[in-house]
Amino acid sequence: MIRALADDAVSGAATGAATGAATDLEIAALLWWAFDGLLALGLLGLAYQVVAGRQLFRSVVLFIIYGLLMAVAWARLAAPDLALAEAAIGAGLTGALLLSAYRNLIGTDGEEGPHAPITPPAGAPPMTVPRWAALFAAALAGLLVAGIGWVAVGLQPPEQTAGRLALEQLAESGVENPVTAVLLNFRSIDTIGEVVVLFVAFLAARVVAQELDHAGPGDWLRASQREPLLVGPLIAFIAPMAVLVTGYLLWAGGHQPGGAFQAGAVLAALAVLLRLTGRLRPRLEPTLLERSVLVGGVVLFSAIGLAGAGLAGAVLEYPPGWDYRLILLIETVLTLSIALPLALLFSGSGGLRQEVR
Amino acid sequence: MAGMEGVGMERVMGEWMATAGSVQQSLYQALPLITLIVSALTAVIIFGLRDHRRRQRTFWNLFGATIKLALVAVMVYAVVQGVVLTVSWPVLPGVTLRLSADPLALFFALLSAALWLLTTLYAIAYLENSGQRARFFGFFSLCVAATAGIALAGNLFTFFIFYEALTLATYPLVVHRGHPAALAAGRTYLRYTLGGGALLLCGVVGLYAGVGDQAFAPGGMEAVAAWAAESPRAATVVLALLLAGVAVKAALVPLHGWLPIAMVAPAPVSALLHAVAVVKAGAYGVIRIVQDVYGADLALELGVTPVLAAVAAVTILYGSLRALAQRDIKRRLAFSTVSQVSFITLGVAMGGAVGLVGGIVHLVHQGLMKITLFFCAGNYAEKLGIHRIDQLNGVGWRMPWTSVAFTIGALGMIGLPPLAGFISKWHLGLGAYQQGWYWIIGVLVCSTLLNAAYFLPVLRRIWLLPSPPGAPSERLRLRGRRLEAHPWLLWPPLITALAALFAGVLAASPISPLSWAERIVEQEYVLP
Amino acid sequence: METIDLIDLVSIGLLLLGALFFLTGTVGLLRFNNCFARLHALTKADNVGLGCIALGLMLQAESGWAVAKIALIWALAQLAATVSAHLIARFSLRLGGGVRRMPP
Amino acid sequence: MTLLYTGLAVFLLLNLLVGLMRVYFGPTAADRMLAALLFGTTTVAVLLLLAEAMALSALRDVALLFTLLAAVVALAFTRLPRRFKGR
Amino acid sequence: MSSEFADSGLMTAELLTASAELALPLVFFVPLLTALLVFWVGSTRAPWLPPLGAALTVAAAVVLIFGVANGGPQSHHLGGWQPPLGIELYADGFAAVMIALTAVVGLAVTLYAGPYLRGKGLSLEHFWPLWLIQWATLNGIFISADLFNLYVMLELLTLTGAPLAAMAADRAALSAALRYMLLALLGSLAYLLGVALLYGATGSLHLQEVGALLEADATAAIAAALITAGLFAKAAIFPLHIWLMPAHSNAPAPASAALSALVAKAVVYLVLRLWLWVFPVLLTAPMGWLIGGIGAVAIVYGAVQAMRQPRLKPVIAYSTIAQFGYLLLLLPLVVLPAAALPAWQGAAYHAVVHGLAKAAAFLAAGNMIYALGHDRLEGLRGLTPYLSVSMLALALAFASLMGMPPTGGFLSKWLLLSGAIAAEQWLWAAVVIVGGLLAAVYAFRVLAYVHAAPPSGWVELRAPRRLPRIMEWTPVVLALLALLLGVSGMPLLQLLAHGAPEIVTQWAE
Repeated sequence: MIRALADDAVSGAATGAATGAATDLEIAALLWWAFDGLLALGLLGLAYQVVAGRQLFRSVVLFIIYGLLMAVAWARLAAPDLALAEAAIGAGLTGALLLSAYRNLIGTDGEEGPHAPITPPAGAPPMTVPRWAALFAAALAGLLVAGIGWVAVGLQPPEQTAGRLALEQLAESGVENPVTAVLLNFRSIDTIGEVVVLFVAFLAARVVAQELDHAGPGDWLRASQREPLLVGPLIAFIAPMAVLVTGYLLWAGGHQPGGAFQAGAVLAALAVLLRLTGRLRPRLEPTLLERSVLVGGVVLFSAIGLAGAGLAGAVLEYPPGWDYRLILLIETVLTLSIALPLALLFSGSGGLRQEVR
Repeated sequence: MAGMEGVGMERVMGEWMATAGSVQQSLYQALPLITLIVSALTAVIIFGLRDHRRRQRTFWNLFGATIKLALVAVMVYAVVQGVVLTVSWPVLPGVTLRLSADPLALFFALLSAALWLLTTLYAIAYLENSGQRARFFGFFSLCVAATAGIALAGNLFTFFIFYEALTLATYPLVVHRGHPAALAAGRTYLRYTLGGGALLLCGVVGLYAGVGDQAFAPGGMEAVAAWAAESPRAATVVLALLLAGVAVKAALVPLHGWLPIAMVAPAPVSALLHAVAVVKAGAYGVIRIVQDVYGADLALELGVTPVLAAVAAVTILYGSLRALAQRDIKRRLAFSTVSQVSFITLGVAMGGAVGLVGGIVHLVHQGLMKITLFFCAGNYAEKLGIHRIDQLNGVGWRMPWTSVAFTIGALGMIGLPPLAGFISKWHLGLGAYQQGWYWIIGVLVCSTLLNAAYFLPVLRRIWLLPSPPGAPSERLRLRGRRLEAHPWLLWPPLITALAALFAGVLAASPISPLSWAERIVEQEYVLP
Repeated sequence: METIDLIDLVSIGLLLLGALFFLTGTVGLLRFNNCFARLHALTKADNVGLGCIALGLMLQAESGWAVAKIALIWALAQLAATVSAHLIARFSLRLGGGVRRMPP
Repeated sequence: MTLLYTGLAVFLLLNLLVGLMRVYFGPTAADRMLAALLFGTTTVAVLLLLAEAMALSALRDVALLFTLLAAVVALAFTRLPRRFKGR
Repeated sequence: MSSEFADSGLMTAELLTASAELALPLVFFVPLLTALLVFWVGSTRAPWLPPLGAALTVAAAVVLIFGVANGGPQSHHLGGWQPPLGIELYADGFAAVMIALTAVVGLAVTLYAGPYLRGKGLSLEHFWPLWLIQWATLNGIFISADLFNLYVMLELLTLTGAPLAAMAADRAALSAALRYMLLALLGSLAYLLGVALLYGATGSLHLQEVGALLEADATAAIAAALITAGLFAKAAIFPLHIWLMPAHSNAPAPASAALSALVAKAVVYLVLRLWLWVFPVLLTAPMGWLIGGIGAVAIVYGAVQAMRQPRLKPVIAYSTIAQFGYLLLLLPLVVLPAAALPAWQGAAYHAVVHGLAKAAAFLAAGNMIYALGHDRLEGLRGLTPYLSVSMLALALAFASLMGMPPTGGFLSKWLLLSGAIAAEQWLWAAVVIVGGLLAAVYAFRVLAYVHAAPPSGWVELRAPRRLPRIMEWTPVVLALLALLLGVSGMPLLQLLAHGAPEIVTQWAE
């Protein structure tokens, strides 16, 4: 049926203005409705399979696909900033991380292939929930979702919202992209907090990895003896491209979707690629440079913010006329401060060094 | 600049002088607080000393006890001059912590301070070789600090604070030996006292919700009278809660169960518990609540005091009957305490000036006599290993001084004229006659007979029955060795026994407890 | 879009062709019986499919900058698909699997 | 034209969802990965179409990121251990 | 000269009051930047840096508290943007009181952690940054007036708390920390969902604005339910408490102290702040009863569980679950005119006193673990001479937890109880009383072991390890502070009175 609809649409388009504008709009609405419905159904089904599936590897792959569809969903919600972030994180980091985690799981448990069912580790209590409890929880969650949906549909948009204010005062923020304006000017302390979250996640991974000695000498990601033929040229092309794209996203953030988070994620994905192909090797402790990068973004941001108390009247306020330049400077450093902990988190290591080949 | 500084200096000096004067004045005013701090500080210093620092600890112990006694003496002097020293500061909005050295407070404070000194002497010798002495003496001091706080409390909130602090400070003393029986006794003790504390807390909060923050007022708070007129039911319930709360420590039947079990504690602790601290805190609380919060008339009007008197009477008879059945010396003494302390409650509950005098004076008399008895029982146990009554045969001739003290205490308890106990009972009986509660006279007679029935056989064994052949003491005597306890163990009971004797014989003298009690009642409760 | 010029027509044709290739790839993925055959069907189909769609969109793009970007995307996709297909085929071959079905 | 873009996007999405069966049934890990790669490409195409249909040129950047990073997952996949050879 | 002194004193006071507005962001940024600096330099190279940072943080906190005490609530608009658009930092009396608590406990933890972790052979390299960031986050939660910013802070709180709990280097600690993190993240999501609904309904994220604009409709109800449930999971309020005991009892002692006294407390603080400032329209009597009922069950459940633990740290951890119940009792009482003020004061007071006492108890337990190598209660018999100072601290802390006079815990109990009785809420009065008695049961069970004689035939195999002096005295000082708060509550309550919620002050006359 949808094929027919699509054909209709095609023919409608082909014959130009033969059909009335109203029909066009109606068909378009129907098509969008179909697209969104399919997307939502697909997301729901995928989510269910990821959680409820009995095969671990299948769940991993399904989760990667789920990431793809999420990016499309963000795109449909006209949130390209989020779609960008989802693309960089989902395609570059999450998939690789899950596959590596999968490798570690079957590595520690031994004789299990990619079809191994999900089993709790030996000695752990069985993770079964009584049926009535599960049903109760499901009913409760369903009720909650229904309630939220009902409430959200009936919500009257308030006359003045912070978002609208942000658009109104965009001109005073120094940048043209409202998202960047919110992140680096209107609500910059949230951004500081989020970057600290990344740093803390890195520290947390260090605490755990150190105690369990996972980052020890048995480095499973060691480059294989003979690298597949095409990997070299691929890296040689992608690496400079990725750096270029990082710079592009960073620069674009000022006036269109993009910015430090997306750029940092791309850079981190590049590091993951290099790590996967053995061009970067893990190191136990971060070097001074790595430590500087890890803390640099927050330190710079906070320092400029605190200086604002003296130079501009309030903490985190930019001196008049300097806002664009300072935002760009902060974003540049933040990109590095975001990329490095992500890359180190993937490697499960304190630092990285270049592999001499 | 220099000149100005000179002027400034002069001014500072002048101000300083003035300040110094006012500081002196306020220090004097703060004496009740300082008294408490002295005891607490003694405790802190002792906690900080390591266990083997015996001499230092002894010094601080005696130093603290002496200073405190001196401070109390100063306050007594002040009150004789007609000055009631009062300290108060706000703790919460509408709630103040108030320490007030009125005559009744000093009556109790002086008793506790004096007996603390003696008990400390005794305890130092008694616990010479046991472990954990730092902890013991630290809590010992805290215990007395809490008692002083109870004595000097100027309102119900303050009273409650120290009443509960006393529970906390006493627990480590009860379980001091640490064996399972001691721990079990500690549990029982807590069950009763914390439960009672909860009841008391409800009552105190209820009273504060009803009338707000009021200082103790002789003859009852006016606000309470107004409140009771307005909502008599609430006032009655609160009074019942308050009395039930203090009844636990005062060991009124059926809330007395902890007292005999707590006997596992070392003798000085028992002495302290029975004569000065815990039991007396309860009895003192009864006096304060009935006389200074509600006033005897209002309490009678609300119909609570007759019930209280009945409970006290039952307790007197019950305690005596139970004491009769005990074979263990300390347990018999413990039930005797249950019985004797209720005389105080009885005196308060019956109302009327004479009965009240009997109750108040018994606070001191019972303390003196009972502490004597416990000291002696401790000496018997310590020196001869005697715990049961049937082991006492002929002990009088082996430990004559101890036994003399014991005898004075026991006879006083019976109420033999002219000993202290007689004075109390006489006033109680007179008060009952005055009030027309004749049944109380019957109770007094019964109790005296019962007292005689459980104390006289003990005295007979001590003095008249021959000691068992082959007792170790016989051999020692043949070698001409002294048999008596260590002087530090011997002098405290002798002193308290003498005090009990003089309190009775010299009751008419102006410095006797009786005169003081009469003065309190006259000044505070009758005239105004 | 009052009138339909040649560019639009070409563009529409390319887009539809691309969609067809995608359909082919999906059918191949579902219907072919072993891993290598599926690989064969899929990589070619989807790359040509993406190529056609990219080309179709390039014709409609508003600026040279957009054209370049789409071209870059296509080029990158070609490269990535090539390498990925190679890697997976290699992996599958080393596993000895693909032809022989593995128990689920 | 917008209608065409939208229709094609719906069609491609449908393709993708149908293709999920291959991921579900496998049977080998490589099959699943293959399907995932195809979906990557499909998503890129969908995003390109959406960029036109919704007049959101930033979506092309999203597509760019996907293609740029498509190889990462494949590489991570082939870094799985050789141990299940012969199973 | 004395007048000059007085003048300079006055000037200092004015200066302090004026700098308070600046101190507001500093209580967040100073520990944060110190943490980053410590990481950058490396803690082995500059062991003096963390204490210095702690001291500076305390200094900023003192300036801020002084400012609130003298000049009323302080506010700072970050970036110069007005609230609906920008984020406001706002410190009223409640926040100042909590910041003071955090400063005291934080300083104690900082001083204690060094010797403890070194002595247990654990690395300080990651502890310092994590702990200092946690401190910054705690202060951030107390002063942030923005719902989304609070979400960020909550995330940071969880992410710093979990690794601190996992630091004990064993599998039990690790799995406990993971469980904590998963449940807490779930809580964060629920909170975020609720915040999104609130934003959708009011168009603002600013606490006071949302509170003013919110109407008692279904949106507000669902948002409140989501936010409360999410925060309950993070704060280990009764049915969602399962993570707390393993996480808090397996963590290293200073981390346990921080987690129980501050981290979970900060979340409960947020629950109270949101209910009193944002959701007062929803706070009807049945709603109060519901939440108060949860608190009452928590009080009983936590105490009963604490009675049955064979180890010391689980006892203290379960006690935390019970003690948080008292804080929830505020909500049923605050709607009643007669009870609102004392209940409000009592809950805030309880938060502070519990923090001090709980930190003291955990640090004392840490001393036991340090000296004996374990925290089994049975093993305490006869060993107290070695630990007498620590056990004194433990006893004092327990006295405060069970609300015995003359400790601060008693005053909070008094306030709650007098509120309940004044409003004739016998049930809540009974809960307070019974809770105190139950606390006494588990507290004295521990103290009985402390006083117990060694078992017969007991031979000392290994002399307990000697405690560093600073570790020995830190818990005592904390416990004494809890005691000192029992002598007079007036300073704290006067500070608290600045900017009390309207739901409390409306009955004032």
